[in-house]
Amino acid sequence: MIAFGCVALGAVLLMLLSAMPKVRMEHCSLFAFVTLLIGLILTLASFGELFTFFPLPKIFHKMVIVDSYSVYFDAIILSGALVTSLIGTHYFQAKRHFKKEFFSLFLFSVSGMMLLVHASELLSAFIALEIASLSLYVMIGFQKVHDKRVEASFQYLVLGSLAGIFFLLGSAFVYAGLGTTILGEMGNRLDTLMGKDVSLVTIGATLILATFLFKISAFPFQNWTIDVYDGSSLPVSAFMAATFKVAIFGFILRLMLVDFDPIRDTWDTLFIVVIIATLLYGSFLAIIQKSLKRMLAASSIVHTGYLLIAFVSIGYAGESAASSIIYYLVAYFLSAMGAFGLISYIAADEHVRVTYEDFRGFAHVHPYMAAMLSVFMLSLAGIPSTIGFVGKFYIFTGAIEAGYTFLAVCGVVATFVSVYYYFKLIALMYFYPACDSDWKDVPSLKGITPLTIGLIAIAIIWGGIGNTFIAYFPGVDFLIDTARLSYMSLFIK
Amino acid sequence: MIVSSLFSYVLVAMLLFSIGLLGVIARKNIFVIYMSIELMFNAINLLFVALAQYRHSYDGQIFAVVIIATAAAEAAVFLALIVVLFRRKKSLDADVLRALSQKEAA
Amino acid sequence: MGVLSWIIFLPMAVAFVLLILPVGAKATRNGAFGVSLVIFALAFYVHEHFALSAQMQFYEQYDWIKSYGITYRVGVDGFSLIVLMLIATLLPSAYLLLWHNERSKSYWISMLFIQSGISGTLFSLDLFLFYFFWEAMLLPVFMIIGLFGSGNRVFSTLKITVYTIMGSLFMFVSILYLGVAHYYEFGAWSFALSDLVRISTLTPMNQTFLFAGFMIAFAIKIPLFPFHSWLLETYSTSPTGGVFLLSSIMAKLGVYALVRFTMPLFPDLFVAYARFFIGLGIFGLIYFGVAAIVQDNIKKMLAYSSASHLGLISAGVFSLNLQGLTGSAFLIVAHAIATGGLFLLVGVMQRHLGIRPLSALGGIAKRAPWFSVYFAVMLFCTVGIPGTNGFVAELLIVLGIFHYNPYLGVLAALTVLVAASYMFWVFQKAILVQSGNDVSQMRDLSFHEIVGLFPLAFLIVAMGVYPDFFLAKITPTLQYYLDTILHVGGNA
Amino acid sequence: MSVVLAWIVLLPLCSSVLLGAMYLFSITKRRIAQRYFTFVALCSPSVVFVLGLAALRELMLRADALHYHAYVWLRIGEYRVDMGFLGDKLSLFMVFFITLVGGLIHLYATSYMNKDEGYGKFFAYFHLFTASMLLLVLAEGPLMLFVGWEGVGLCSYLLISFYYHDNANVVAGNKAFIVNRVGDLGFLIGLAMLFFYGGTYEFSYKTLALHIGTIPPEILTSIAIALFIGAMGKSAQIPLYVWLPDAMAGPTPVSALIHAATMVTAGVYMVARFHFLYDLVPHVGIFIAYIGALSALFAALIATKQSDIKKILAYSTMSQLGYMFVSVGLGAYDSALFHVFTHAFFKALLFMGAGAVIVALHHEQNIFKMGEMRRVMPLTYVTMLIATLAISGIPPFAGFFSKDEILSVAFGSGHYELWLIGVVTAVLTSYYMFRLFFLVFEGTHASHSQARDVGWVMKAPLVALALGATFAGFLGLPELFGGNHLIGEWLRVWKREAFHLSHLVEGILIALNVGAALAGIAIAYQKFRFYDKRVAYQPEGIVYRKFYLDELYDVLFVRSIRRLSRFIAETTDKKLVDRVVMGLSRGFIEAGDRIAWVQNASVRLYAFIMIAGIGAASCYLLVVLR
Repeated sequence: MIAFGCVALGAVLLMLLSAMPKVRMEHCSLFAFVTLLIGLILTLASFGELFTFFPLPKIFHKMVIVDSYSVYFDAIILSGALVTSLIGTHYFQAKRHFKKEFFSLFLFSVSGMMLLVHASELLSAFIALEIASLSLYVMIGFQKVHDKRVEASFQYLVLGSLAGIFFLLGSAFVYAGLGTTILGEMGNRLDTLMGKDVSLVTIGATLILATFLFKISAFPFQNWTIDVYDGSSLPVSAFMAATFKVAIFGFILRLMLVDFDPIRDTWDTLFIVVIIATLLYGSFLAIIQKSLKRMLAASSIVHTGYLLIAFVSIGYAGESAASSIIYYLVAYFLSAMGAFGLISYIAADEHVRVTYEDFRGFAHVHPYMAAMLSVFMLSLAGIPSTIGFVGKFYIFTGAIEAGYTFLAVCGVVATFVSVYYYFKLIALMYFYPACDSDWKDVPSLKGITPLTIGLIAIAIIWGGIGNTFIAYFPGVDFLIDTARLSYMSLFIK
Repeated sequence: MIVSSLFSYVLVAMLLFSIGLLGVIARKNIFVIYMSIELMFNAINLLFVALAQYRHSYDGQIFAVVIIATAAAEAAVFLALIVVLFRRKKSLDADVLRALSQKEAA
Repeated sequence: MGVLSWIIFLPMAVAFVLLILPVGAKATRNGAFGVSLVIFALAFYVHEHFALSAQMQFYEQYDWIKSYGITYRVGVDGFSLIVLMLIATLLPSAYLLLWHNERSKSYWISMLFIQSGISGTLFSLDLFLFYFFWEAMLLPVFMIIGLFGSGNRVFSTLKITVYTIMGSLFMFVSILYLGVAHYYEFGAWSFALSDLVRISTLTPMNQTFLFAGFMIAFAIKIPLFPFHSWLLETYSTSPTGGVFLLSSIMAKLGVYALVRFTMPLFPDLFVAYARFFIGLGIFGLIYFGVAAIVQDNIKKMLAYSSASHLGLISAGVFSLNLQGLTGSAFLIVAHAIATGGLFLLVGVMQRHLGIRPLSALGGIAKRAPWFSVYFAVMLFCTVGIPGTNGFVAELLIVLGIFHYNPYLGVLAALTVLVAASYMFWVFQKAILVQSGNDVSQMRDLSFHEIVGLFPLAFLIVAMGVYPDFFLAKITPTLQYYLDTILHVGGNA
Repeated sequence: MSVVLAWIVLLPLCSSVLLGAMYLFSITKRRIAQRYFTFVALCSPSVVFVLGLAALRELMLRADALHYHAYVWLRIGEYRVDMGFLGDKLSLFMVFFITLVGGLIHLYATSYMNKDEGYGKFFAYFHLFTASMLLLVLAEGPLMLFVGWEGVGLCSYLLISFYYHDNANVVAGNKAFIVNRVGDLGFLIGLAMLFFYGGTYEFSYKTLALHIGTIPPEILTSIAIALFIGAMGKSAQIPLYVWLPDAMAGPTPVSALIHAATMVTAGVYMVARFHFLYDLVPHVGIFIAYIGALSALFAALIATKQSDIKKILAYSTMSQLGYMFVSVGLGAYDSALFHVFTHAFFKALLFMGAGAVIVALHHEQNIFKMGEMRRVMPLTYVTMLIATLAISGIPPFAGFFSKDEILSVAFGSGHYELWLIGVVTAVLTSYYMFRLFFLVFEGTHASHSQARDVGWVMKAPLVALALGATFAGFLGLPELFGGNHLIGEWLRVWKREAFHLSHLVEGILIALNVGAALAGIAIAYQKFRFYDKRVAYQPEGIVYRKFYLDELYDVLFVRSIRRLSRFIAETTDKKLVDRVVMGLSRGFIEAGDRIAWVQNASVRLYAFIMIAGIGAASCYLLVVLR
């Protein structure tokens, strides 16, 4: 919670600072970076132990909660934001049109996401959602010079607010049905109502769910994803793809596990339909893309499908499924972050649209970047010795454990379809002679951005190989255990 | 008596909401789309207030207040975007925004 | 860290070192060759200290992912031993033959990685670990074919990758299912083979599905009949080294894994579907063999021929008796040596003459006697001439299948015709007959290559003349498989 | 002492390896003088011959057969196959004449192959052949016999396609190998059945003979037939004979050694070896006898029209083999082997004589382009005359006795039609042999003038074999002439129902045979003694065309299989299997393209989809919650 305060405060301060003429953009990015770093440190301070409490009950009553669960997500979100800012540095410097306010917006949306995982009231959740989203809308449309940006922003704005409206409608129904919107209490009331007609609550909950399905771009709310990711600038889409999803899942898991647990079974069929449709749609659109950005966007839909597989299996294999979701989020976050970041690093000013063809023979000019990009692709495809593989392993295991072998098979099918469009990039990079035309302007490997990306690549490999060789170094097990811990903290009464 | 009144409130709210939905889907004009979204917000406000009245608790009214605030914030962004779009496209037709379609990308 | 771990990780480590160090292709090649020699020494050590029993030996175990009971556990029994010796012998020879072929650093790096992957696949006794290596092994192959292949290589590379990964992903699901079943039955996670075989709660339905999952993966890798369509493009487009690995090692590993994992996990199904798979194998034997006759591209011809032999091998595996199983093990070795040698020789030829159809060859024997002699030896082994190990292997398999079912046995005996019917025409067209084509650029084998091929030729003859010596260490294991795992008498 | 058996096999093997190595060295590095090759090439066979005699002597001295067990070849569970050698009367008899005739042919070959660039290679193959042939006869079990069996097949392939630069030779070689393989397929199946039903754990003739009774008769029949199919292939009987005439593409010594004296008789040997099996299934024996008789007649018929000297001899070989099979089929193994023995001499002699003629005429093989060789090469003339008389069965030459014995067996067995066929064949035989003889040695002089005689190295073996062809018969002198079937008695290690014909009948038979032979000679004489070679010989008719069987085989097997192969490669694989796979992936991508229209960036459409989705979900829930 302190971390949240720090970030929010930083955001406000940065807003004020950016008004000053002598503060330059570098300062702003540095400031944002420092703020996030402090926040992360503060979070990690209380990382790994089991606790839960309501901060400042006098003021907030029970609107926000702090427990190891939310702290865990805080950590992920903050590190995500941190990585984004690190990766973005070069991009923002390369592209002059970014104003200083951008960073305060960035901090605002981060704080909104953090608030979201802390939210313990539908209202506060809504507020957090709106903070995050609104600042994202602006961040997307920030670069007015280009049509795509503005249109993406507009599209996201309209659909996003529509989703928000459904959230409100849903909470209205829930309020009508239960007379409260406080997490935890809703669950208790629901328990007492069991056996009676709870259709109102169910539909309300469904509407709320729909909102979050929209945010994580599941079928049938997925269409915006490809366009908006395509339209927004690369670091922003990375931020959306990786970090926002984490926050959303942070809240929705809490909601599902704690409150709507009694009525979750009613959604199973819906979920199965949604999952299959999501996987199919994502694969179909990913396999036909020529632009890398769009491909990654479409594939992010597929990954949502995987996550939902784990999500639906929570009901029967609660603990392992929840932790597998968390682990997979980390895995996806690393891979996507790396991919987007590297592409944003490579793509020079005039490359608004980065296609497969641009990467023909890339490896022979920039072997290291090509290697890193291949690592990210492999991880996204879930090939062994990358973290993506372990993530998929957990997801499918959880699904089978919950008896959804069929869904696991669907996931597998989607996976080997994905192998095609991920490996196509690797093939293009390596198997063609270098065409030295368009890679003149690629910056050499200097500065903080490539370093970060390299570290991500190493982390991906590490997460995939695990702590086999060096004991006592945080590896696969560590992540899983902490995920389990945070999961447990949800149920402390 | 109360119940029936609640019912009528809900009815009105739902009507407003549906009008808003239709507006979003059916109308081409960006501005109208924006207005119909606002309409839906207000429909939900109405719903919350009515429910609060019905349950004799203030949570719903707090909700309504917060929604109004956030709607205002959204309005700011929305209007700004509309201005930008109008500057660029010289039209308020939502269907001319095709820069992101698959055809464009392919 | 035991000797097996050394065998697995040494090439990988060296590969990383060479990758980072700024050394040229030559140094890398020499390094790779040195490593392969070391590996051979280690393998020989294992062979020498291998006690004559059916038990797993040189056993190692470390925890990997505790939360899911995934362990790193490796071991060797008689069957893996013979494959290990095969690989350890083949690779140095192969390197000697590829000596002048590939002048690129990444080629040899990938070779090293592949060697690691192969050994890992060979030794792993934990299904998760096995799958790990099984998939990881694919990447360097992908690289080699794509980087150094010819023709429409990108397409064929993507094809084989997606195809094989598809297969192995189904296997993956089966593995996970088994793990979960184990968890539900015993309350603890484990993916170790020795634990998974104790699962008793699977319904026949599920078992069949899981079995299918495994079989698809292996059938694609081997390849068995309907799953072979990646074979031709890949073989014809990939470079010598790649096609060598695919044909004489990867495919054999498919058969190996079939015996190592499918047999103990689903003994009943293994017995129940034996007839079907023998039929499939023999069908493949004839189908591919006949298809090979009219091939004009020598690599495609060899691709078909090896597919046909692999059909025979898998038929022998399912024959459920000691003759068949031993024959298959023996043919794995024999055919790996022969086909590997043939592909390497073809590689040498293509280095001199470029890629040519058969009809553009001929009269090579005059210019390259050593080449022709080696070619003839490998060819005789493929055809199964007595005195070569191919003969022993095919004889045993035919006997084994005959014991399983005389009629199938009669069909399997057709192998003596099938191979001869195409191999000799190739020998005639490509090597012997003086045709009008200009083969003046053809050179005879260099010293490296003569030395490199000698062990192979020697093994072919030695194993043909005194097979018992080579079978001594594997028969106990196979006997154990039959008696203890399949519960069918070894000499059914 | 019995280790000598191993050496008999091992020695030629080593020398062949040595020769091969020397040859490779001499063509790649530095050239080695021919005399060194000659030295090795002649040493090893002579030593082997001596060893064979030694083994024979050993066998005479002791009662039981020699037996040497080298090592365990294969051990599968309880099954074990030994690498062991068995030197009983039968095998050592074979060894004796193989090494004898073989040695002479080696000597002949040193001169025939003189100055040939493949000299060393030739002898390497030759020794390899000798080794496998000896393994074939000395093996103590069918499996090792099969090893030798396939080995000789391989060597014959190598030697037929010896001049591989010419396509025809290689094709002939392939044909020989593949047709033999067809036979081997049968043989292998037979072995497998023996192995399977034999119910014995080790696999030597001895144990098999003990267990043979346990096999049910119908299985025995099929085993016997399967094994005999192998014999058909090796010994060029109908229908697997097609390779033998083409096999004449090889150098003449090869034809003499492999395709006349030794390899082709392997089938007869095999049947004799498996007598314990064939004794139990006489009906199969009858079948064999008929196959043999038909082959004999058929080959003799074809031979009457051929013009290529070696092809004529090849067909005559085939027909002589037919005789042998008649006799083995009737259970008279000893007379069959007697014929094998004599045949080895005169047929080798014929081939070598023919070879000499061919050399003298600078590789002319058409007998209608020859003539008057009597003048050029008198010695060859004499020896050839002896051989021709021998094969036609004129007393007192070797062929007479053996053939007569076979015919009397056929008569005595009561299968008169077999006997009749035999007699007719005898007529034809003497006819076409003398046709050849007259055309080559007598008659008017043809176009060639520069013919010159061959050297003594070639002639010496001719003389030696001529002696053999003359006197070998006396080893098997029948009682009629006060002899006592020396070979027959010696070889009679197995039960055989003796057909005791009265001397009168036997005499009549002999008279008939000789009469038949003389008749043949007479016809040949008046047709070809003064044949005018200026009118070119245009043979016609179905007989000359070998009854169009080659063409038939070509259509039936070769072409149809190539068509099938093309069908599989082009159609099934490309259009069916692969199309399914690629079709799936392509279909997937196309479906993606179709779906992509949804992605048209229209906010309203997206909103509509969202709302539709939510609506559907709510409706579903309302239905569920009812």
